[in-house]
Amino acid sequence: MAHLHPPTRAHADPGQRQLRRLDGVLESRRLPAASIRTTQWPGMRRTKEVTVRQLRIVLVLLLIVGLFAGQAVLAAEPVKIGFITSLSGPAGIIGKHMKDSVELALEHLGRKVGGLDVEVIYGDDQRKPDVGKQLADEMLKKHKVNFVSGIIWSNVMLAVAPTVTGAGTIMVGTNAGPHELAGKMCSELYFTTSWQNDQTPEAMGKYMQDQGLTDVYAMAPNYAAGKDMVSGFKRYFKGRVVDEVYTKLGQQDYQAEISQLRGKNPKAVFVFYPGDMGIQFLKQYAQAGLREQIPLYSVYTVDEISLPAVGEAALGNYETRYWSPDLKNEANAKYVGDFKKKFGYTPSFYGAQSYDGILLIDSAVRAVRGDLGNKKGMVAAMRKADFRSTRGKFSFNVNHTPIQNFYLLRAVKGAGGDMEMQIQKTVFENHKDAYYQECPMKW
Amino acid sequence: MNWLLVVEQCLNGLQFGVMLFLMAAGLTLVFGIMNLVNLAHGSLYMVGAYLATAAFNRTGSFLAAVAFALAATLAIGMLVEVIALRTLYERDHLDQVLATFGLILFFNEAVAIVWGRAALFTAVPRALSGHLQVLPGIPYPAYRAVIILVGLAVALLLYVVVSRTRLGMLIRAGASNRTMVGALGVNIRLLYTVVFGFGAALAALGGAMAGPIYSVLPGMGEEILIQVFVVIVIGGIGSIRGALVGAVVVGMVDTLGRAFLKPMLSTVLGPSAADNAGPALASMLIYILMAAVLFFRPQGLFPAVRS
Amino acid sequence: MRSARALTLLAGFLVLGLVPVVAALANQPFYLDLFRRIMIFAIAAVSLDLILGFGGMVSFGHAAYLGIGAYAVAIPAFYGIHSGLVQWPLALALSGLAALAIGAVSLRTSGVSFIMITLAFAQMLYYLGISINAWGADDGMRLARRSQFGGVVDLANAYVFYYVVFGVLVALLWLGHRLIHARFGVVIRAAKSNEPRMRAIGFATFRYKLAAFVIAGAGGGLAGALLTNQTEYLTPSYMHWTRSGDIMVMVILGGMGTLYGPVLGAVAFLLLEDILSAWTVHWQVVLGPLLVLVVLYARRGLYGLLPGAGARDG
Amino acid sequence: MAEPLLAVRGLTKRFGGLVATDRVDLEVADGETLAVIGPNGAGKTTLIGQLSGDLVPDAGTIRFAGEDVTALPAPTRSQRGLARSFQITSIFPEFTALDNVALAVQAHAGHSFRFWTPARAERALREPARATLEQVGLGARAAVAAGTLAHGEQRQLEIAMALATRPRLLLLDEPVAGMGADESQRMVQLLRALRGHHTIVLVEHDMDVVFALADRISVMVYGRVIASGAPEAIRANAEVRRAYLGEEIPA
Repeated sequence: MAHLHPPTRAHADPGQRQLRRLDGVLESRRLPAASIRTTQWPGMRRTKEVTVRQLRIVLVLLLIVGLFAGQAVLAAEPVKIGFITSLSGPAGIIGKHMKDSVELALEHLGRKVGGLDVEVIYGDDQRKPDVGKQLADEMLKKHKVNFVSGIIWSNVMLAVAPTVTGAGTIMVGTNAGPHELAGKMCSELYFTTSWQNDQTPEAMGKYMQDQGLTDVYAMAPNYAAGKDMVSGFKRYFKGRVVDEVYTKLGQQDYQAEISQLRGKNPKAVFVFYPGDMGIQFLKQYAQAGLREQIPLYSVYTVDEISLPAVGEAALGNYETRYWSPDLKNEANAKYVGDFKKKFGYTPSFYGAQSYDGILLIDSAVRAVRGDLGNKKGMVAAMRKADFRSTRGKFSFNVNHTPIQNFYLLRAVKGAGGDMEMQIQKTVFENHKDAYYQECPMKW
Repeated sequence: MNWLLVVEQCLNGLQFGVMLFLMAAGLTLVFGIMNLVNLAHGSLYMVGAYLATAAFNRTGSFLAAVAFALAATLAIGMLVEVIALRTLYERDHLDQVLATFGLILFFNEAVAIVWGRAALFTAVPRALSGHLQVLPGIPYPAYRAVIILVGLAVALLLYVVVSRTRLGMLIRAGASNRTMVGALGVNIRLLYTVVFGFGAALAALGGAMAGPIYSVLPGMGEEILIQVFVVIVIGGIGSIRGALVGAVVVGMVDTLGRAFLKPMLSTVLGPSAADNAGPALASMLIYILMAAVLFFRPQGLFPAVRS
Repeated sequence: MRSARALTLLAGFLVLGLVPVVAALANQPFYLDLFRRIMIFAIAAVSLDLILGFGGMVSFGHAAYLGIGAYAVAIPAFYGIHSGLVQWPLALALSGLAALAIGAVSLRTSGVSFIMITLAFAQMLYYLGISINAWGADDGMRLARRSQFGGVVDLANAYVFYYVVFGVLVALLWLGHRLIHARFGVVIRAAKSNEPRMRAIGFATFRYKLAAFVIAGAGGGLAGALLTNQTEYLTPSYMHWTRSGDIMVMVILGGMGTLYGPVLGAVAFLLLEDILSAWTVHWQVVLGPLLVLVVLYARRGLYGLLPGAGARDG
Repeated sequence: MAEPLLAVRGLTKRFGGLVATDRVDLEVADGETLAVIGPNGAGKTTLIGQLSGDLVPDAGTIRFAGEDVTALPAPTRSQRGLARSFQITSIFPEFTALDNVALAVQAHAGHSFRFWTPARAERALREPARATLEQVGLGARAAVAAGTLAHGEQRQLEIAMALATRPRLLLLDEPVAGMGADESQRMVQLLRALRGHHTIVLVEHDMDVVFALADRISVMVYGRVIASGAPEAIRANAEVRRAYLGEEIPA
């Protein structure tokens, strides 16, 4: 089973051959090209030198193209996984959590996937859908990857997933969960190890409904996900919503909205503020003195990425999530423990999902005994979710979205004095997303 | 309408405006005197925020941290001026935009390399974490009140410096007539470097004070930078007074728009239409304001006199 | 040296024209996608250069037209109208119309104010885009299929699509070449050189500048229409201000005020991005100073480095 | 002629507290050459600016060829037949001398919304331009980039551009400014050849030039016209001598 391959970098030979071949193409093209030019442009009687120089430039340009091509012609044997995430720019921190988790998963697997050598090619989508799409094309066509994985953002996912599945390659999403892909656009070849976007706010809605809360004030950024979150919340929360406020995407100062909120005097506040928006909102909410007065319930807002920056301003905050570092199971203990040891910081759900993504791929390759051409077999294996997930045992719904538990989490001061998320109770057991019935897939 | 709330929102608007002014003052000076479009001004704000945060977390003294950030950013600003920007003054705005766009990329990544991509922990200093009762029923965060005071103090200080001191005379002269200042035998290069460093320090002050309420992370300067451009274009490029007025106007319009536009629209259009149109319109409001101002006064509200 | 430059250009076109052949020979169809995307941005950059390089109008909001063109394809497609004969003219018309409105206000100002107001308009449209739920808001919309041309031209075929984009680029350059030397182009270039003089000899420059602004906007819209077809996806982030910055960088990197410079700039910028980002996640720390160096020391851009580029662009 | 070609009444322009032109009245008859003289800062260039339409007066009217043009912008006035030259040379430096003049021809040859035919191939633009260049003595320099011409040649090019618009009135702002004696002499000859065919308003410091060309002279001091009349009368005018010639001795 174990193919003894030198590290991938050593596979330069075929690439060089490729270059030489391109060179040959060029050589044969040189003379005719020159003669065409002289016949078409009789007015330009220039010295031969110039023509040669032009040809040299053409040659160099084609060589660059050739180099690109050359890179790709490496050994075909190892499993190739293209992992697309945001690595540069403000969102780069999420990408780092994901990438580190992928590396940890590979380490746990002995740098083998399904027993085969593995090569992971990372791509930085810069949070732009068109760049993500280009990376996907590059991974499919140039690197000829067997799986594409990753993707933080719904809009990038909506551009990338159909490209990948359309090319007959398996896509394993490890964060974004747009409803389109859980519903009408679901695909045999598309899996996600995270969730459908709405599941998390649904859990929060359920919890707040169960608590008999009413007079809730809802806030989110003014974009598609923000509105989806609030509507997901309202699917299970049937009490009175005092007001729904949508703020500018990327807004930094929430003082005006916080003043309005105080004016309405709600009993509870539900927010969705991912990333730096969340850090700013939480700090300003605490600074306004509201933390002690009106409890804050949030989704995708307080996590292991934002907690170190927010600190005690998050104290007492409620979140719902399918996973937490303190979730009790063997796989999770190993993941969280080794992660902290290796990278020196606490992993987040972004990381856990990405770790799971690699394990899911491993389970598929293992099931087909390394026969990467056997897509049907791999899909069938993945549908069983037969791997030791950091969230414990779960199953896939017909639309390849996890059916999983959701927990209520609370930001508390841990034993070491640092802030951490602690699981309080289970809100949903084996929760299904709201869109699977729109997915025509049967299995 | 609840008038107490309106008063509170006006305070919020003023505070946001003052924040914008700290950025705008430096930027407009650099515009006015060196005729330089500096997109990287937001990066200096970011650098100031990072330095202040790092120093605060280490020393525990907010004042010392701010002082350190000011001094260090002043030095960094002067260094950048000498290395990269000095040769750009005589170039057209396009070259300046491009080069400073490059500087943004550089600073964002450099900060990420030094401090990592994750947001740094920041908190309001203990002494300022309380609230003031501005009016009965309006508790106002003390820290934000301090921002307003500091901003107004800086405005006053700038006014005194620009109108009463020799440096200020040179600045005013430089803004209206560059060759004349040269004729006075002043070392123009040094003046430029000093002014640029000065603007950088102001940006750093803004960043240092923004740290505890916003998040300190790479790229934090860009969002506010664009708003600051709106401020100085509305105020009139090169004018400190214009920057102050523009900042307060933009701060007020943005804040009041966010607070009251939706309720006002819902009485006209009905609640569901207002839910859709309100936030969209509120986020575009300052740009609409800017377009309107420029339509009627292409030079802005208080154009610097230029001969 | 004219002919040296002409030869260089011809060689450049030959390379672009032969990419599909090389890609096919090397069995690397990815290069079709990469170079198609590069050419699409080249179209946007060439159109921006018309006002920026030739007309001296530093528009920092060109991404707005890219976005409008993209919406002009995606919205009809969303309602089941897939014909490119509807979508593409609509992209040209709507982006031109938007440029007319934006230009009518912006061109009243000049210098820094002009830079900022064009930026502000683009940001306005960006925030509008992310607020419209019916059309995907921030998530954007997926294009069910590429623009249809009655079965005559099938954009689903990567090679056909490549040559369509190639054709559009070549046609645009040819049009641009005619335009900048015709009366209209002379007026635009002279207005950049010395506008008070233009007014003194009797040109009401505003209307010509506005017309150039509209043409550039329409060009940007066309690039946007192609870009949605390329990614089969629409997103308002096409209109984000950093995208305007990117296009501007391409123009200046390649050599503004030249017809072919922006094409070179697009090739260099996007290849650089691709290579650097594969090399390190901190690629922007390299790209940033590189831009500064280009501005400081290679004022005529890459085009100025080509043999025979000493004379004014022909 | 019952009405003068150019009639200015009460023209006033303020910059802040400074009154640059103060209730200026002027009349220029068809075919006449009027020189406007005065010390530095007298408001001469401001006057030209208002006549050409680059500056908007705060008060007063400007009538040109029987029409009130006070509110018309510069390009429209150019179309009506008002042409100007600039005190500080204003040309298109990257374009050839011939291109510069051809542009001026183009400005008055219908609209320029023509996108296809190369302007350099339009004989209707090139031939009149070439003739005008010959007229000012730059025929041999047609293909040279304007920015590389000598200073005196650039001043000649300015005149050529003004002439190429086929103006009824030429506004010349210090046409010999910064010129050496030879160049200056050539310019005077050129302008003398234009006298009679063209109506000219000439702002000039060089008194030799003024007395060589002017039919009438108006003297401006501190924004006001203090005297107008034939050259000899101005030379003899006591007020002018006191207010103006006392400060600046004619060369």
